[in-house]
Formats: sequence, structure tokens, C-alpha cells
Amino acid sequence: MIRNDFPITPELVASHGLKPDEYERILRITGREPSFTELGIFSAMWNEHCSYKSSKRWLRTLPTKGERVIQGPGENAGVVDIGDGDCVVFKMESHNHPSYIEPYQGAATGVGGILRDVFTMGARPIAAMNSLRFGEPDHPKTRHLVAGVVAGVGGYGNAFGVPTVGGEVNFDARYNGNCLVNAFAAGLAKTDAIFLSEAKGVGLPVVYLGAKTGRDGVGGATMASAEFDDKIDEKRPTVQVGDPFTEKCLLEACLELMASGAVIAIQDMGAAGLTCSAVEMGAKGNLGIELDLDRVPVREDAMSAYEMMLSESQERMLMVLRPEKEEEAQAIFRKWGLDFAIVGKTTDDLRFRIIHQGVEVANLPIKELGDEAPEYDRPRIEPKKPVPLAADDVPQADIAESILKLLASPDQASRRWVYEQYDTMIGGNSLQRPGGDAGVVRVEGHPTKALAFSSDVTPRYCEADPFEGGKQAVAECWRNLTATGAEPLAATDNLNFGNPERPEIMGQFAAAIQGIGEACRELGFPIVSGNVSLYNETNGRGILPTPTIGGVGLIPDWSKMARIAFAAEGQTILHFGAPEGGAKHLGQSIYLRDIHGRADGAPPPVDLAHEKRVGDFMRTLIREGVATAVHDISDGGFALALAEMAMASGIGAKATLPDGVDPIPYLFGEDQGRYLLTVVSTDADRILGEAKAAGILAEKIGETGGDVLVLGESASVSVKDLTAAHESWFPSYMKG
Amino acid sequence: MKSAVVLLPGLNRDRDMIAALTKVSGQAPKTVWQTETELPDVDLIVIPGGFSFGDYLRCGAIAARMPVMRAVADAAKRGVMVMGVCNGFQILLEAGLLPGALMRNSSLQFVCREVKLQVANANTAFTRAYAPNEVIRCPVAHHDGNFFADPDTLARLEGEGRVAFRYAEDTNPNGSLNDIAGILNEDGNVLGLMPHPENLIEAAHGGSDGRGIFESALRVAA
Amino acid sequence: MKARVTVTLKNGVLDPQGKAIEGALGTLGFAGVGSVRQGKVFDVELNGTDQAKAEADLKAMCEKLLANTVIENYSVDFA
Amino acid sequence: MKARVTVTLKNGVLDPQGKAIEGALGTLGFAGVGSVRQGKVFDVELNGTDQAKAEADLKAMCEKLLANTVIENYSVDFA
Ligand SMILES: Nc1ncnc2c1ncn2[C@@H]1O[C@H](COP(=O)(O)OP(=O)(O)O)[C@@H](O)[C@H]1O
Ligand SMILES: [Mg+2]
Repeated sequence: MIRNDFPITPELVASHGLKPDEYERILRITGREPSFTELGIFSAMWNEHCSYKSSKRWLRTLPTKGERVIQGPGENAGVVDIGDGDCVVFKMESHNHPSYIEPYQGAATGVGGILRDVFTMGARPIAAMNSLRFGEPDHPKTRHLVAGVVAGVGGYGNAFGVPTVGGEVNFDARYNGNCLVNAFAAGLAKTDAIFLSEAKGVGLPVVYLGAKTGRDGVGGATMASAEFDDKIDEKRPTVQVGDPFTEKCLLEACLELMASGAVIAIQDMGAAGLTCSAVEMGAKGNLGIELDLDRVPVREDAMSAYEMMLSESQERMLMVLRPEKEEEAQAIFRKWGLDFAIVGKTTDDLRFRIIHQGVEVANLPIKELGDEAPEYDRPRIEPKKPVPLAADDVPQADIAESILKLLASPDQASRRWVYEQYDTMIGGNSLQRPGGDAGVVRVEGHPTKALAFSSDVTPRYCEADPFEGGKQAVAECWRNLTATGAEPLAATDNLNFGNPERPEIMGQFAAAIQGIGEACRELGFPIVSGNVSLYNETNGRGILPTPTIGGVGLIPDWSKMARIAFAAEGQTILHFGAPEGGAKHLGQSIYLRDIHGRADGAPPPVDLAHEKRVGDFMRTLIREGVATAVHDISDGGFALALAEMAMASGIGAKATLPDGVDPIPYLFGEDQGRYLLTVVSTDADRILGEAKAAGILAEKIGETGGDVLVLGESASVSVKDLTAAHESWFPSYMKG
Repeated sequence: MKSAVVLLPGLNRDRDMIAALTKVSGQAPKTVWQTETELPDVDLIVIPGGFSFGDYLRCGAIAARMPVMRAVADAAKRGVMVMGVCNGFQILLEAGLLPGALMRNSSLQFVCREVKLQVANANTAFTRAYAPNEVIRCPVAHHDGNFFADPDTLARLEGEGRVAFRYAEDTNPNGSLNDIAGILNEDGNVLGLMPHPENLIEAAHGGSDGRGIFESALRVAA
Repeated sequence: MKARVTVTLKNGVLDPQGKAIEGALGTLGFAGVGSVRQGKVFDVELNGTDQAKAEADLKAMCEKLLANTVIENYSVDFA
Repeated sequence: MKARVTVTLKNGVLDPQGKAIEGALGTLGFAGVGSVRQGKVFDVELNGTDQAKAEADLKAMCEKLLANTVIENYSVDFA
């Protein structure tokens, strides 16, 4: 058992991740030496993970408002109006460090945490995504991490009962020592029944809900804010174990509780559990909170106040209860087999007071715990702009071979091995499951509406040019939603970077956020929630900058939704948004990296006005019902996009390449803002005319049909061979 | 057709099943909570899929011992149609209403994909809307669907035409003996099956091959 | 009182997990592994001091819940 | 040679399965059950007769595959 009367030594302060000047600040706030428990509370509130002390300054620059935005950043999740009294509630959050230490449980509890964020607000989860990044395939740890993380994401989400409709998987040596697990969840709620964390009313009961408290993850939030070193094993005892069964019961109990009118305020216990949730509820409501720890349901003997306040046991919530509803509320929790305990009350003194075994072990000013958290404008070095590839630097290779090689490469191979371990259709509303441009889930109870979900970032672009990379991540997400016919509504961001105390990393971070902000503003795609994960670094080597964007779009009539599979033979294929003469940009392309082993050049710039103009035009075509298949062009360019459409349908295609162009950049260039689309042949000329009138470059490039993909004189590969290459890598890699 | 859906904590395809029963029969099913000891008067009782009690211990084991299951067993004895889908199938096995066991998938992984099912016996309360040996599409989503029974039990199931559905065209996703996807009790009024017909009943699902099971029951009830 | 209940698969019952582990051990280079069968243990704490009664209770728990006697055997030990 | 490897959760690690079983035993009317923790056993057949070597091998198997040493302990016994 940990006592509360440890002497507060400089070593103890340092071991809590607090810098000397931060400790000075604590002394100023308390006016005395803090108790051991108080020190723990400060360290939890003021670590990077909870206080956003390095990132706050930059997060404030993001656009967070929009016509449809009901709730932006600052609550458990963002809320966006989708009409008819419904709203979508969503957020993305990282569980990187825990997943590296124990991949199954780390990923599982990551999924559990984000689901809780969504249903704490009164929404029933309807979709999940997971954005994963691992080290190079040959690294001895990678296979184990992939297997564990994927099983953990599925293990939790499947048992909880949410369809996983999208995600990403990338491999790169820069993630060898730090994998990334970013979990996204979205739920549906009524706009007039959103629940918030702001406590209201003095002297009201504070209720503990859900599972019992153990010593899980004591110090976990602190761990998430520390770099790894070779002594990582010592950090292991803090691993949390997820219990999706309890979470499913908690979901049902919470939704019943909310419907009963018993809830004044509610907050899930995430990082630094009881501490963060109680302080947040009180501080937001301008109220003090008093907790009596003897009433906290615990599953272990002799837990100290320090441990209870810092425990990260999962599947727990804190709420302020309307007192006259106590019995009804308790009955609901008993029915679901969950704990329900009044553990404290709201007060009017703005203090955060903790009583344990009759002794006051903490008494702190509640507002200052959050408001006075340090905030840094960390020094940063402006990232150097990359040198663009020379125009005549076009390395050649056999085209058919290159396509097959790329389709069978770790980053481009089919993700079927991953997503078939996820329940992608539970709920009966999944209209598009993983494998297309975006996951689509119909809005239950509405005859025609559906929501589209996509998660995107291209870390190699961000590494070469964080500003352009940040823009591109937003643009690609927006484009993927658009490609289904959805109107992109809003996004969440999960910013994964290295150590912010290094000026180069801080420079990357700031530039990426500026790029994200610019793209979101131009595209009308506000950020309504998000999460920052810093210190993703091992032995001084940071990950690739990875600002993941999770976007949500609205489809008014899903019967007109577009998919990537060719619909039939004999249809005309159109290419939209390419520059005159076709794609040109090979810098930072997959072709350059995976065929020639080169990671040079500048990433493709994103012209946001062009992006928007082309996207809006595509959406109109889809909604008119003339587009029979649509796919955006991204990694691997035109060639891979066309191959993916063929593989998805089993139908071949014959494309004609323009005379006199070098087929390599035309086929593999990654110029942004482009789509492939098919129409019945008689519509083609009219559509090309409309595109021209709208100022959009578009061209007829071929026809669907047969069982071979023919790219002019350059290549001819059967769809069967394409599919075999594409499907083979993941299963055979995982077999070992 | 009057129907009821059994609810146990941790089941999670109850909403899918309720939607399917409502859409196919035109009548919303009643729901019955795990602690109830009497069932409403219905033609069909369905135990839906999910992870009852987390599937901790063994899939369906704890659920099978909850009070409502005694009532289900009594109803089955009286000849009421009972269908368990996925976790519901596992619960019926654990409750002793069907023979055999469902083991971990041979891949040891959860699997969610579409498979092909052959209607191995089209002359049952749950299959008569299909043609004999008809092959239909149907999704699966499970971790423990690997059907096992000792040789005598297996021979009886086969000999008595109690294999209702079989995975067809090399799509067995879990290693089940004899490609078994669904079986019946001796009287033919209890069906357990691993795949999810409730997730393939309308255009939004990309097909309606799963409807036949509900329509068969509907014909019996009429 | 502390007891350990061990539940193992009956002979002849397929054990996909054991099989997979066998295979994986081979891949990891462990030679000489004949067969692997996976089972479960339950460490149960019981009130009271009457071991005979506890044993009877535990057997009843196995019959009713802890083991699926169609495919599993069980045994009870005291610490 | 026959050996049994027993893998149990470390103290303090949440055991959702054990917890659910505890609850179910209560519902089934078994009084006096304090706590249940679930673990695994692996019955392994090994070629050879050198028990010391076998033990070393089994420990290596536990470290590499059979146990998740982040959250589990293991022990090895011979029949
Ligand atoms: N990168 C970001 N962009 C926008 N908002 C962010 C970002 N990171 C965090 N936020 C917002 O800050 C708040 C606190 O985040 P976090 O601590 O991760 O939430 P929680 O307490 O629910 O775990 C949330 O409302 C979140 O949406
Ligand atoms: Mg939260």
C-alpha cells in the first residue's frame, strides 16, 4: 500500500514528470507543500496527455465552428447536426504507448475509451474506425504487434457491438519503436438530448458508475507523456485490461439512465480516471467537488487514496445525479449488474477535496488545477522546404511489374486480413464496409440518409513537408467522403508526433497544424474534436509526423451513393481533376519509394480551390445518379486506382494513354484532387461538356470490360493476377 | 407471426434481429429479459447473436443457465419454434437443446465475411421457403463457430436430416465438421445456426437471401 | 479455503487452440513437441473450512457451469 | 514426457472472466464463493527423457508464446 505521508523530495517530483518550475507553480497554488496524493493529482492533470501544455497554443488556431457544429472541441466528443433532430457525435483518440507494451489490451482499451467518449454524450455508437501504424515488416516486433493490435481492436469492438467500417494500416521503420493506434468512434443522438460534463447545482450527489477500481494503469497518463527507453519493461505493471462485456452493459445502462432524466452531468473516466473526470465536471460548472474514497467500489484490498485517484481502470463513469431519481437510477444499474455508488457531492467552495479513512488527503483549488496548468510556446525550428524532383528525373521501370509489385507491397496490399477480424456489419446498417473509399452507415429510422466515415493521413508527405502534408491529410479525407457522394461535414484529428521538447519536432507539429487549419477552412470542414499524442519517440528517434484526420460526411439519399467497383462492362471511364496532359508529380510517391527505393522530392501540393471545385462537381454527378462507380486517386496514382476498381468488381478495363506522354508519371504520379468515375457511355460527352463549363479538366480514358486491365501499350495484366497479388501479402506475411 | 426475442446482457445483434423479424413478418417481436420465467404466447422464439456475459468461460455457457432459458426449453418441448443465431446457437448447445459444441474457429481468429450456404434439408420449419440444395449467400461474424460432435452424434444428425445448412463452395470459415453451419433438434422445431440471415434481408444489405428462414417460419405459423 | 479446478478437453475432442500452438511452437524452432492440449484452471476462494463440503460444492459447480461435460473433464485440488 | 504448464493472471490484473463466473455462480445459488480467477493449462507431450532440458524448453516456450508475461505468470510441472 502506498502511504500519503511520503516526503516530497525533488526526486519524487521529478519522477512524477514535473519540472522544477512546474513544481514552483504548484507551491504557489497550494501555498504549502502538497501531500503525496496532491502531487499525484497535479502530475496527472498537468502531464502532456491531459493538459495539452505543448499543443494548446496551436490547437487554438484550428477552425472549429460551422453551421452544423453543435459542439466543438472541449467536451468528450464533437457534435454535428445532420437534420431531422438527429446529430452525429464523434472523436478519435490514440492508445499508442499502451499498445506497444501490450498490443491486445492496449488496442482493446483504446477502442473502449473512445466508445465511452461517444456514449457519455448520449449517443449510441454506430461506427468505428482504427488507424494503425507499425514498424517495418521485417522488424522482429512488428508481426506480434499487428496480430495483437488487430485482435484487440476486434476483440473489444466486436463484443461491444459496433461495426468497424474503416481505418488505415501503414508500415515504416520509423514506427519500429512506437506503433500508433488511433481509434475513432461515432454515434447517433438526438440534438435535444446531448449530455455534457458541466456540473450544475450545489450539494448534489456525485455518483460513481460502472466497473470497480483496481490498480490498473496507475501512472498511465504519465507514461503516455514519456519517451520510451530500453527500460520499458519496468513500465509494464500499469497495463489495463479491457472488459467489453461490462462496457456494453454500461452503454445500455447509461442510455436508460439518460432517458430517465436522472443525469445532470456525466463524464467518463479516461486518462487519470477519477481525478480528471471530477476536476473537469466541477471546474466547468464553477463548483467544488468533495469525494469520499471509502465509498468508491474497489476490487483490491488496501488501495491508497493516491492509487484510487490515479487508477485508470476501464469502463467507469462519474455523474451528477438529480437526487429525486436516485432509486430509479440505482435500479437501472443493478439490472445491468454494474456498480452504482454515491461517492461525493458538489460544493460551492471551488475546492477539490478528497477524504479517505476520515482524513482529508487532498484539498486543492479546483479551477486552478486545470486553468493554471502550464502552457508552453515551445521553441521550434521551421521545417526546411524539400527540394522538388527535377522535371527530367523520371526513373523507368516495367509498368505491369511495377503495378503487381505495388499491389503486393506492405502499404498497398489488401487489408482484408485485418478487417475480416472486425464485425463490419453488426447493426444491419453498414452500406459500405471496409475496402472502399469510405465506410457508409445508414441512419436508423430515416428512410434515405446515411453517414460516411474516412480516416486519412500520408505520413511520408508530412515528413517531407509538414504543412503540405497536413493539408493533404484533410484533403484526402474530404475527397474520400466525397467519392461516396457524401457532403463532408466535420472532422476530428489525432496528432501523433515525437518529442515536443525538440525544436524540429515542434516545428513539424506547428506546420502540420497550420496546414490542417488552412485546408479545413478552405474546404468548410471544421475540426470538432481530437487528441494529441506526443513523445512518440524511442532512443531519440521520433515517428513520422502522423496527424490522422477522421472525417464524417452526410449522404441524403443512399440509393444514389457511389462505390469503387465497376458496375458493368462497356461503361466509359472518365478521369477528373488532372493537370493538362495528365499527372506529373512523382516526388514522395509510392512508385518512387517502393519501386526505386527513393524517398526524395516534395510531396504533391494541394490546391484547395481546385480540390473543392472538382469534389463538388463529383458530388453533384453522384447525386444526380449518373456516376456508376467512383474512386479517388491517391497512393500509387491512376494505375493503382484503376486496378482497385477492377479488382473490386472482377471486371477489366481498357485505358488509352495520350500520345507522346511518359506513361510513368501519367500512371503513377500522385497529383492531388483527382477522381476516376464511370458512366454509361451515352452520358459521357454531356458530362465532359459540363465539366469543361465548370472549369474542370476531365478526359475520357477508356472503357470497362473483359477480365484484363489494359493500359495502352504500357501494360496488360489480368484482373485475376492483380487480385492474387493484392490479396496475398497480408496473410502470407502474418503466417510468418 | 407472433415472435419473441430473448435478451441477455452482452447480446448485441438483438437490434438486427428485431428489425429483421419486424420487416419480414410485419409485426414487431416481443422482448423477454433474462430473468423472466414465463414467455409470451408466440410462434417463434429467437435468441440473437452477440457475446452474452462476454462469452467468458465458454461461449453461451453462462447465458444458458439463466432463468429465461428454462422457459425456452419448456416452450421448445411444447413444440414452439426456437431459433438461436450465432451466440444464440451456442446458448442452445450449452442449454442442451441441441447436441454438439462450437469450438474456437480453426484460424483462431474472429471472422466476418460472406459465405455460401447450402440448404441441406429444405423440408423443415425453417427452410421450406428454399429449394432443396439451394445455395444462398449469407454473412458470418463469429470467433467460435467450429462445430464439433462425437461420431455417433454426427452420424445421427446426418442420418436424420438434422443438418439444416452447410457451408458450400469451399467457404467453410471455421473448420466445422462436415461443413455444418446449422442443425435441428429431433423434433425439428429448434434450429441453431452460426451465420446471420438477419443481416441479409433487404436491398441495403446487398441482398435478401436470408429472408427465406424467416419466411419459412412465417408459413409454419400461418 | 483455496481450491483449483482444472478443466481439460476429453480425449478425441478437437482442440483448435492446442493444434495452433503446436504449429506455432514448431515455427518458433522448438523441436520435439509431440502434442499440446489446452485447458482451463479456476482458482476459487471459498468461505468455510469444511474441505469435504467444499469439494462437493466445487464438483457441483463444475457439473452445472464450469465444465461442459459433453466435451470436458474436470478435477478439483486444494492448495 | 508429459508436462503441464499453468498460466495465471498476475495479481491485480483485472480478470473479467473470473468476475463473470463469480456472478454466475451467485445466480446459480452457490453461496460462499469469495473470488474466482481464471487461467489456462497446456498439457504438452515432449519427446526425450531429460527433464531438466524439458523444463528449460518449456520455460522458453512460456516466455515466447504460451504466456503473456506482461500480465501473466506461469509454472511448469511434470506428470
Ligand atoms: N488535436 C485536437 N484538435 C482539436 N481538439 C482537440 C485536439 N486534441 C484534443 N482536443 C480536444 O480537447 C479536449 C480534451 O481532449 P482529451 O483529453 O483527449 O479528451 P478526453 O478527456 O475525452 O479524453 C477534447 O474535447 C478534444 O476534442
Ligand atoms: Mg473523454
